Amino acid sequence: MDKTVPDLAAAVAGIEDGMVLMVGGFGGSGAPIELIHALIDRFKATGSPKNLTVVNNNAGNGRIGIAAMIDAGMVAKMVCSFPRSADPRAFTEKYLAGEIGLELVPQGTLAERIRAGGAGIPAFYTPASFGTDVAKGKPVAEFDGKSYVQERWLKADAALIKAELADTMGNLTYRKAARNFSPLMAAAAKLTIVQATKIVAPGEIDPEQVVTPGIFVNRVVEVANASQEEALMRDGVAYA
Amino acid sequence: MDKTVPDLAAAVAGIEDGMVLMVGGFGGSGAPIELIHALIDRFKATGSPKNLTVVNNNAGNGRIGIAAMIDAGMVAKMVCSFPRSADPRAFTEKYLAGEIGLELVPQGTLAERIRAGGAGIPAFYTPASFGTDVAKGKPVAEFDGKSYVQERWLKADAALIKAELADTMGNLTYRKAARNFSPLMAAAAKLTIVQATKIVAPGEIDPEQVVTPGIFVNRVVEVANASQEEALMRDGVAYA
Amino acid sequence: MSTKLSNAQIAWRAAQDIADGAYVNLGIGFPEMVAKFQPPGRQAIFHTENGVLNFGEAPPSGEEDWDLINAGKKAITLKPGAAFFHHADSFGMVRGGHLDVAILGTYEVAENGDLANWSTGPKGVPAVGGAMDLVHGAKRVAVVTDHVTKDGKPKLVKRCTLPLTGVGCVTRVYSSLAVIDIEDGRFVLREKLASMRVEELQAVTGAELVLPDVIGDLVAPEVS
Amino acid sequence: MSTKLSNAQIAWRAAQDIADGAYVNLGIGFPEMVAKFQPPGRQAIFHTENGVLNFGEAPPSGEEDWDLINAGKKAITLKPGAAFFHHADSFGMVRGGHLDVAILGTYEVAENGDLANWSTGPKGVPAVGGAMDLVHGAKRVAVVTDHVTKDGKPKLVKRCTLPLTGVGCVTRVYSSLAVIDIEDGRFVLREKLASMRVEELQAVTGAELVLPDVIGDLVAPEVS
Repeated sequence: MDKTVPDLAAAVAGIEDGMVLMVGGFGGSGAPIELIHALIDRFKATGSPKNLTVVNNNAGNGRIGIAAMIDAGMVAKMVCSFPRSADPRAFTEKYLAGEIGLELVPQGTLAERIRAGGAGIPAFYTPASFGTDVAKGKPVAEFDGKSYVQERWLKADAALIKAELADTMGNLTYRKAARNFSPLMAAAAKLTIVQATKIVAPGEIDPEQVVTPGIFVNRVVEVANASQEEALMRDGVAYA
Repeated sequence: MDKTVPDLAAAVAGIEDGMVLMVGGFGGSGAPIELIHALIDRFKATGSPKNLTVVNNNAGNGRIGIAAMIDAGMVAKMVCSFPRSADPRAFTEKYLAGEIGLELVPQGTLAERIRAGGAGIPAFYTPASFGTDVAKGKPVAEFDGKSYVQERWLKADAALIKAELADTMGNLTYRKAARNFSPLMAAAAKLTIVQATKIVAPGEIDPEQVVTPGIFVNRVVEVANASQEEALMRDGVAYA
Repeated sequence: MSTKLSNAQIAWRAAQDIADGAYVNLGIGFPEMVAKFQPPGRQAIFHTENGVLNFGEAPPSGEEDWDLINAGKKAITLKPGAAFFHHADSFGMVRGGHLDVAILGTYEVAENGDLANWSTGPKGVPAVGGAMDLVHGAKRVAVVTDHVTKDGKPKLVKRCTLPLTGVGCVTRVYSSLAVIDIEDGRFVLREKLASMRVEELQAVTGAELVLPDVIGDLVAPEVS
Repeated sequence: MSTKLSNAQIAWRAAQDIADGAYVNLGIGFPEMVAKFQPPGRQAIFHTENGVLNFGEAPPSGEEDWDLINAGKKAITLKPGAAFFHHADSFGMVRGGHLDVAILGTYEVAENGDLANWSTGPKGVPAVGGAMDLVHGAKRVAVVTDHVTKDGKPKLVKRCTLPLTGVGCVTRVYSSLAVIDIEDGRFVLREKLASMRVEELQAVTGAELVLPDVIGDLVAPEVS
C-alpha cells in the first residue's frame, strides 16, 4: 500500500515511446519540473521516451520543463489551449517548421474533457466553440433551443503531477492556484506520478482536506525544494 | 455582499408553488432539517409552496424532513435513486395510491446530472443503465465500441443545503460524509439557501479548504444545533 | 460437512481474491461481510458511494456519528488515510474504472454477464440506488450469492428474466457451491465443493458449465 | 477635451455598471484595468480561470508567490473570503451561468453579437485560452475596445471577418466613443461622447446604430 518510490528515475519509469502524457500546471504554477527533467534525463541516456503526445494548458516556456522536452525532440504533438508564453520559441519554431503537431482546445473544454476521462463520461456537450473554426468536424446538437458541440473524453497513459502534501497512500493536497488541472489529470491517467513537497504518514492529512484521493495516484516521490518556472527563467536555465 | 439572513423564515422566502427544489443530504447525513421544516411551517400558515418537485437521493424517512413535506401534501414528484428508508411510508403510501410522481435515476447518474446542471453541460453520456428499463426512451450512442445512454442536466429553482462552516460571503465547508450531493446542488440551483452550524467572517475559512465557493450561494442562516434525522427518528418526532 | 457454503464462507472466499491495496466497493447487505475476511497482511481500501474512501468497521453502539455513514446508511469509522469527496467525484471513481473490484449481491446472473439485482418486478416502489453505476467501470465486477433461490431454482441462468441492472457486466460469481468465471458469454467452472459432482452442480445451474482442465476444490474455513 | 476615451476611461465606464457583490471575470490585458475602478462602496468578486475567486491586486515586486497567479500568469494576492478550486470547477462556474459579467477585449464585434477576439488569421501559432468558454454562460458578456482599429477601420461591424470566438454572445460594448447594447441583432446606442454627433459616430461604425429616444452622454473622469 506504500506508493512512495525512492527517486525521480524510479518515479518516471514505464513512460514509453508514443504515450499520451498529461502534465499538471498552468504556466509555472503546479508545473512538475523535476519529474519532467527526470524524463528528459532518461531520454538523453536511452533515446526514450519520444514521440509523446503531451497534454498541458500551455506549450512550454523558455528552455525548461515542457519547452525542454520539445527542444530535446521528445514531443510529437501538444494538446493545449494556449501555446504561447513569455518565451514560446521551443514550440513556435518546431510548429512553424511543421515538426510538431497541435490540437488546440478551448481551456474549459480541455479541463472538462480531462475530467470526463477520469470520470468515465465518454462524451458531453458544451456551448464553447460552437460556430467557430475550432468546432469544425465535431458533432453538434441543440438542447432547449441552444446549440452545443459534442466533445470526447481525454485520457492519458501517464500523468506528471506536482502536489504540496502527499501521504504514502497517495492522498494529495495542492498549494494555492497550483491546483489547476492536476486533480483532473490525476484521475484521467492510467499511471499517475506525483512529486510532493512533503510526504507524510496516512492520517496526517485531514480527510476533509484531501483534494486528490489516493485511488487516483500510483507513485509518489518527495521533492522538498522544487523549482519554480519563473525562478529558472530568471536565472536563464536551459535544461534540454 | 453579506449573504446572511436573520432567520429560517427569511431563508426560505421565495420558494413558490410548482418549483423544482433540490435538497442536500444522503439519508440523514447532510439533511437540512431546519430549512425543510421552515418551509413546512410556511405551507401550514399560507398553503404554499405546494406542487413541488423535490430532488434528493431518497424520498424521506419517518415523519420528518422530506417525509413530512410529503405527508403535508407539498410534493407532486420525487426525483431520486432510492425511495426506500427505515420508515418509507410517507412516500410509499402516496406512491401506491398514485398521488405522487417518481422519476427514478441511478445514483451516479443523479449526481452527474446535477453536476452537469451546475457546470453548464446540457447532456452527457454514461454507461449506467444501458440496456435496462431505466434507459427506456433515452438516446443511446456508441463510443469506442461500447454503448452509452445520453442523460440531460438537472437544475433547480432552489436548493436547501446543510453546511458546517459558512462565511458571510457564502463560502462553505461540510462535515464528513454530510458533503455528498450538497456541493453539486448548490451549483445547480438558481437560489441556494444554506443552513450552517456556524457563520464566520470572510477569511476565517482557509481558501484551500472551501468546498463550495460563495459564488454558488445566495443566503446563509446559522443553525447552531441542527437536528440529525436519526435522533428525531429515535425520539419518534412527527413534523407534518 | 455442510452441503453448501454459508454466506460468511462465500464472503470469505471472495475476500481471498482481493489484493493488498485494492480499491473495493461492497454492495449493501451480504457483500459487506467480505470486509471482515481480508487475509492477514493485506489491506483493501473500501469505497462507499456517498463519498468516503478507506472507512473501517462500525463504531460501538452509542458512539455513532450520523454524518459518517456508508451507502447502506450504517454508521462507520475511518482508517488513517481516509478521504471525503462529493457524490459526483465518488461516481467518477466508479464509472472511471478506478475501483479494482465491486462485489454485489444478486437475484439472477446470466452466462452473458447480465446482472439482475435491483427489482423483482413491477410491484411496489422501485429503487435502484448506485447498482447501475457500480456494475460499470470497476475492473472486476463480482457477485456473491446462494447458488439457488430459496425454493431451489437456479440463480445462475441462461438469460435473466428479472429487470436488468446491467448488460454483460459480471466477471465472476462466488456462489454457495462454486466459483464461476464469465468468459465469452459462458459460465466457466473454476472451483466447486469437493463433495459435489459436476453433474450435480450442473443440475442446479441454469446454463451450461464450461469445464476447464483444472477445476479446484472450493474450500472455506468455518467463519461467521 | 480629448476626442475619445483612453483605455483607462473605458475601463472606468465599464466598472460603473458592476454591482456590489457581482462575480466578474476580466480578460487578460486591457480588461484587467476595470478592477481598479470599482465605485466606492461596491466590491466585486473577481474570478480567474485558473481556479481562484476573490483575488486582489498584484503584490509588490519581489514579493510574488508564483503559485498564486491569474489567467494572464501575473502574480496576484488574495482578499478575505477567497477560494481555490480546480480547472473543471472553475469553468463550471463560467459555463454554468454563475458569473454576473465577463469583460473581454476584442478585434471585432458584430451587430449580431458575434465576437472575434482570438485570432487575426491563419498565420503564426493559434492560441485560444479560455475566451471561447467565457463568452458563454456569464449573465452579461461585455467588450471594452477602441471604437476603431489603429488604421481607422470600424471594430464594430455588420459581420465579423476574423475567426469567431463565439456566436451571438456579446450583450454590451464599451468603446472609446460610445456605450452600445446589442439587442435583437442590432447595435443600440445608449451613450456617446457629448462632443460627437450621431452622424460622426455612425461614420466610424460598421453597422447601423439604432437610436432610442434617450441617448446619454458618455462621460468619464481623467483616470489612469
